[in-house]
Amino acid sequence: MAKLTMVQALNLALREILREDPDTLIFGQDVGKDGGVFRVTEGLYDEFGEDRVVDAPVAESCIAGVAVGLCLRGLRPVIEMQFSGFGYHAFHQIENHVSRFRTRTRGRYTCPMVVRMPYGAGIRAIEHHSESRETIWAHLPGLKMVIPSGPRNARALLRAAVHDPDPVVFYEPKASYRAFKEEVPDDPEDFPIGKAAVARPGSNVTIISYGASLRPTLEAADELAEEHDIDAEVIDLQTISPMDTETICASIEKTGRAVVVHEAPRTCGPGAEVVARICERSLMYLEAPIRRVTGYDVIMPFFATERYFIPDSRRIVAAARDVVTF
Amino acid sequence: MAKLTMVQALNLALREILREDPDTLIFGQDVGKDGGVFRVTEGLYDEFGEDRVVDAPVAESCIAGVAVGLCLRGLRPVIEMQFSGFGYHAFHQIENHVSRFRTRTRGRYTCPMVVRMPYGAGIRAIEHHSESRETIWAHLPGLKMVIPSGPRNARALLRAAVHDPDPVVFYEPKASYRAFKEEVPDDPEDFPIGKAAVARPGSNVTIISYGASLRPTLEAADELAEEHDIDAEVIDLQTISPMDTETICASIEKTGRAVVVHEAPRTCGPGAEVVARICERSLMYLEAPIRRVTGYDVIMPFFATERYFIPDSRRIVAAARDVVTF
Amino acid sequence: MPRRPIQLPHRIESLSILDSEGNADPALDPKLSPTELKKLYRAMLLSRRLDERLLRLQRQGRIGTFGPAMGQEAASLGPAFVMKPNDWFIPSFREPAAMLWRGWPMDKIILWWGGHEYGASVPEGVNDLPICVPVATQCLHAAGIAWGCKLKGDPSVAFCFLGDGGTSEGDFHEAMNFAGVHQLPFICVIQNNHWAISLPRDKQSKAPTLVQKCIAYGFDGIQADGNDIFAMIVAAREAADRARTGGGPTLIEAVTYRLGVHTTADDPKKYRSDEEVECWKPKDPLVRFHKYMVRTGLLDDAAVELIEAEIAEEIRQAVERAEKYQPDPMDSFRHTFAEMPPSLAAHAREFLESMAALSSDDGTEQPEPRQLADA
Amino acid sequence: MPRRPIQLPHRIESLSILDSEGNADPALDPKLSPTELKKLYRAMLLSRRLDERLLRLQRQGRIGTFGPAMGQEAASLGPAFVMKPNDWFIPSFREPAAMLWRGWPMDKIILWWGGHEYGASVPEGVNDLPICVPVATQCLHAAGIAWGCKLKGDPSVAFCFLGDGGTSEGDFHEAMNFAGVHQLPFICVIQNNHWAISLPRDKQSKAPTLVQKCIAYGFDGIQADGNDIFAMIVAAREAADRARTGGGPTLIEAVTYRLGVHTTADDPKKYRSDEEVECWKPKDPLVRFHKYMVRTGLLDDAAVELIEAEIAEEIRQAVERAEKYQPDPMDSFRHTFAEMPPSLAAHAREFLESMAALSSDDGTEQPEPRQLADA
Ligand SMILES: Cc1ncc(C[n+]2csc(CCOP(=O)(O)OP(=O)(O)O)c2C)c(N)n1
Ligand SMILES: Cc1ncc(C[n+]2csc(CCOP(=O)(O)OP(=O)(O)O)c2C)c(N)n1
Ligand SMILES: [Mg+2]
Ligand SMILES: [Mg+2]
Repeated sequence: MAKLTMVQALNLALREILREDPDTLIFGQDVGKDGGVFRVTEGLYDEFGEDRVVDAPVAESCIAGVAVGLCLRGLRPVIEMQFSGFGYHAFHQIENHVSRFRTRTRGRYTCPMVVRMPYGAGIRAIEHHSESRETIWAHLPGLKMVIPSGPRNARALLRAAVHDPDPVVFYEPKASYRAFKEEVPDDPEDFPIGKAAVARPGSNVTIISYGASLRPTLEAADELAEEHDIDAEVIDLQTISPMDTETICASIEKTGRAVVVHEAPRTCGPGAEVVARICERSLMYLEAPIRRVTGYDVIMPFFATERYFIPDSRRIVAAARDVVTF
Repeated sequence: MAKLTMVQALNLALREILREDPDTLIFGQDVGKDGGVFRVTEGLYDEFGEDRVVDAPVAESCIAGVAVGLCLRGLRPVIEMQFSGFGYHAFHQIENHVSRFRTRTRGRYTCPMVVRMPYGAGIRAIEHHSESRETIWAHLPGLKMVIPSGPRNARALLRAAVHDPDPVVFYEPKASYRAFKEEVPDDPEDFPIGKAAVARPGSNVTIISYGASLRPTLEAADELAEEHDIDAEVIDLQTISPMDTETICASIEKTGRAVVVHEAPRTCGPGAEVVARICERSLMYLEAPIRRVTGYDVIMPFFATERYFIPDSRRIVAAARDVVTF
Repeated sequence: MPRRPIQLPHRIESLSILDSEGNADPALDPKLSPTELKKLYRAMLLSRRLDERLLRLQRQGRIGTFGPAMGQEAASLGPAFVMKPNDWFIPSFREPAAMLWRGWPMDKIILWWGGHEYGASVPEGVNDLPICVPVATQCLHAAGIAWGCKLKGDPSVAFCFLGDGGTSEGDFHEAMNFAGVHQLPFICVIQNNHWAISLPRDKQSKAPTLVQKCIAYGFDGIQADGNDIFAMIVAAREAADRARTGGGPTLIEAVTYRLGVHTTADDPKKYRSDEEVECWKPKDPLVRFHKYMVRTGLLDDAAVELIEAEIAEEIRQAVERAEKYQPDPMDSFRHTFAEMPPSLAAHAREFLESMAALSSDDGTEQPEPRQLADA
Repeated sequence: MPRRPIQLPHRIESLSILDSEGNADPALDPKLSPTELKKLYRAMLLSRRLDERLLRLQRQGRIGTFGPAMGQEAASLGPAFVMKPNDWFIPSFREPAAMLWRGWPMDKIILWWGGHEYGASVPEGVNDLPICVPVATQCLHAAGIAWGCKLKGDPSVAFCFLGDGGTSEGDFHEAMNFAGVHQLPFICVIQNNHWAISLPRDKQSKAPTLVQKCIAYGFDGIQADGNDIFAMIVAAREAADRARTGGGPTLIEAVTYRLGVHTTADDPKKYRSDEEVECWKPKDPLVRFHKYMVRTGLLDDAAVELIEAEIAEEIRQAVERAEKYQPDPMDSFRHTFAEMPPSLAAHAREFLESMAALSSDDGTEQPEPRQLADA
């Protein structure tokens, strides 16, 4: 057991999968000698060489489209979009092809690739480097959309994503890259894709979150317990799509109250889907309206004011208290 | 008053705006001599000439990115993506720039453009020509997302979109292009963007829909009235974003029951947002879980089987009956 | 020197072998065997007759919108002739001649246009991609496949096809550039048929030739008469030899012409003149090849009649097989992921109920969705 | 002829005027007036000193990640010198020299890197675009602006900048092709600084020069020494003359070098050798221009000292102004749309409450969001 940051945990996962399977390779801008702009691929070029850890030209559609070709030829690329804000350049390749090859060819060809993208605000980055747009991927049939919240599940989910026979968009919360360390087991572990985790059991209200928002959510849960005598259950979605309705609804049926937290804009955000599923399956258990503590429907501002736009524990506490005292 | 198809009504609107404002122009693939693959721009090249109705090369990012430049230079382009399935090629230009120029320059530059795209299934078109992905646009702050349901509102909303000082993504339900005619007033009219319409008043259940799904929804409402003694109120969203919470919730607070209908896949679809808003504001009025009658979370199949995947009045009737008899 | 012209190391040439009268330039003639020539002729005719049949099927409402390849058969058949079985063929949508040559069952092609995924489910053992609709996106797949082959030490070559319109897309550029950087066994064939729906070639790009675009990527290219089966074979063979010997990519511009409609949804009278079409008719690759075959004594009327009859029967049988095909709409759920996640299984159950209700409701016959073990 | 080389009508040349010792080729010297030369020298120095100051501010945590342009000043300043006020300047992110020349208030530049939209709110009356982060996307905006000018009968020219890495993006290709088709008054300057973060120029494209990419689009190009202010002026002037007289677009490759880090988040030691950097130091555009100015007697040590002092003061004042700037976070709501729709107004109210709670909660000073009339 070592205490690792998320960057180190992701690096470990990539090293493991490159060792495990000679058909895997890493392809993205500056992933080679440079080790990635966030150092997630540090040292991999030295260990695995220029044919397995490959620098891409400044062309994101190229990265995704070439990865499709690699998959068809039997390889398993793990590609990186340097920032999720430039992943849009590859949206057409991912919608038109990555998500469809299995269904259109009835399984004859598949795209078992992982598309890694650092996302989200909170590190004082320049324009276009701070958005959360998981919805646009989660909405696409044929794709899985995974977001880890800490070092341990980052490693275990990235491994699982690589092992998954289908394409996975893997958003990495860059605000959590180095924010804290966590014990990561020495032995490799895969966490199932499509399963949410109960990050903190509780009985009065369910707070559903994921990614970078999980930390303020857990802080909020502590504060709710210590200062307001509210016992919050926290669910870490881990997979945005396909979403784990079962775990969410089981919790709601216990607590009767819910808050959803994410950094993405509210309209059509993953929180809307969480609410809709609760309303379809567990409406009659609800004792209060569900609150969404999310990004506002504005462009994430330049970094000088961005922190006011990221859900923090204060807003989560306030919403949970409202919901509980409704 | 003339009875027009939606194609004719859109053509009328374009002709009107080209006559009205010399700074408007139309730019897209085959919009010129050919009159557009659906004939929406028919005759406009002859009337307005090659500088105002301009054929684009086969390059969608070019269409959107060049339109940004035209806006900055003071023009008002109405651009066309030949099919929404190729609009993804322009997603990065629209996310990175079209939606942001106003906010990032604090109003110094704006992008008052309209991005027209035929969308949806039901016309036996080939692969990639039948998707409904309004969510990906509705989720982007700084963009408006409009979908007409019939000839009259198509004309009035397209005019309003062109007059709007902000960028509007305008999805055209191609299944409704020629499916029926409607009276369209001789005098120009603009319908407000951001307002839903009550397409049919009712008292027992609210059915919220838009675009191509509105017709089967209205059929369902008739059947519900005639055969099941259920008086359904039908809301035509018209604007997906910014969404008109007011009209939706006012209806729910009257009927206490809701069904949402769209062709797009369910997960993170606009229906999720409708449900979430109802749950935030009007939960305590709800007497039954809300049902979503939508596309399934699969890729729209090739056309031989597509009709089974499009919400039809049968599914809507069944859902509404379930909700009312809950 | 402070001001000087830049010399370009790369070469671009133009090539034509067979003239309009069916005479082959003896110095350039690829000298195929009579068997090969007859096979090629039959293949070209087969593609033409299938196109004609599909146009009729479309008019009868038995398939959907259809895009014929009439006049462009040589442009894909020549390269297909050069491909080895293990080479990869990455088509656009005007390469039925090559698809048939590569061994695609004809009913799959018919069913693709008939709206069935079955038509995109590439036959096992064939290294081909299905028809690609989003223009030029396939170029990147081809580059990825070529790179995968190179990484695996597999000597296969990736043959990619697109249209003149496709060269305007960013994906064409990104693929060409990547293929150049990694010196991939990648051959890109532009079928310059002079139109992209209604946009003429000279409005698509100001470059006087499309082949010169290879200069932007640092490799060689050749502009071949795309209606000349021999020129296409020679150009493709040189490119393939280069690719197989580590010499990197080649761009081939096949200069051809779309004799028919863009698709059956299109009316070319709106934007192009009949005279232009008439001008190109004598250059029809089938007409020229036919003249050559007759002139060289390899075919006579009787032989052609026999081939026509065989082809007619082959097409008839394929249409029959195609029209017997019964899709299972559940396949959409079955093939979304390797395993069906619970929330999708719930959709599948909903779908099954809806299908059941539909059949009982309107009494019409519906495809019988097979139950899913996991739904 | 059945097989022949294709002749290309378009011309590409290379150009350099000022050598490393500060000697200008008399035949090519653009012969600027002493006043012009002094203004240019001061502008180049100003950009260099501002870069140095921003690097220090970044280390002190007073701005965010910063990307300096050191060594590349001439490449943007030369074209800026040629631009008329009504021309459009469409930068990437390594053109502070040109921005300053164009009259951008220095505090806006500082505030852009300080994380404020104020730095992207282009001064009224200046036809410039703000810094563009998504690589090469701005090329299409430039093409659109150029087209808009042409359509409006406005003789302005669009000057667009991007890096060597940017040439790999599809948007570069689509913009160049469009500019060619419509023969737009569009000048595209590639600042080839030999690196795209850690990717060296020769891994970016196999083309031996980047300027030759213009051939793909059917127009002319010139490869200029980008560290040579005279070569950049001459190349840009010729291109501008062509554009103004309806001659269409030009591609300029400015051969330069990124002397510093990609950004302050970057450590170039990981991927490039010190020797390479040393090699380029004597070619530093400022060093060369300085030598020229001294050699021609236009400047001496005392004059330079005076300019340095002036510049230091100018920068000091700009930093001071910048650091006084108080953003209003409500601006994000205010400027999402021309009018705030009801659902966004609800978000704005939620935001205001959250800001109020934040201030009362932790007692820290928060920016005071101004109330909105419509929220
Ligand atoms: C990305 C994309 N944009 C638009 C279309 C619609 N479309 C289909 S074919 C075509 C023209 C293609 O022209 P070209 O590449 O010359 O091929 P051709 O049809 O002439 O064979 C267009 C615009 C598409 N299929 N894909
Ligand atoms: C579309 C896009 N992809 C990736 C990035 C991240 N990124 C920023 S600068 C850069 C390298 C650009 O290289 P080049 O065009 O040569 O410009 P230079 O930095 O050398 O001036 C990259 C990959 C980006 N900003 N935009
Ligand atoms: Mg064509
Ligand atoms: Mg560079």
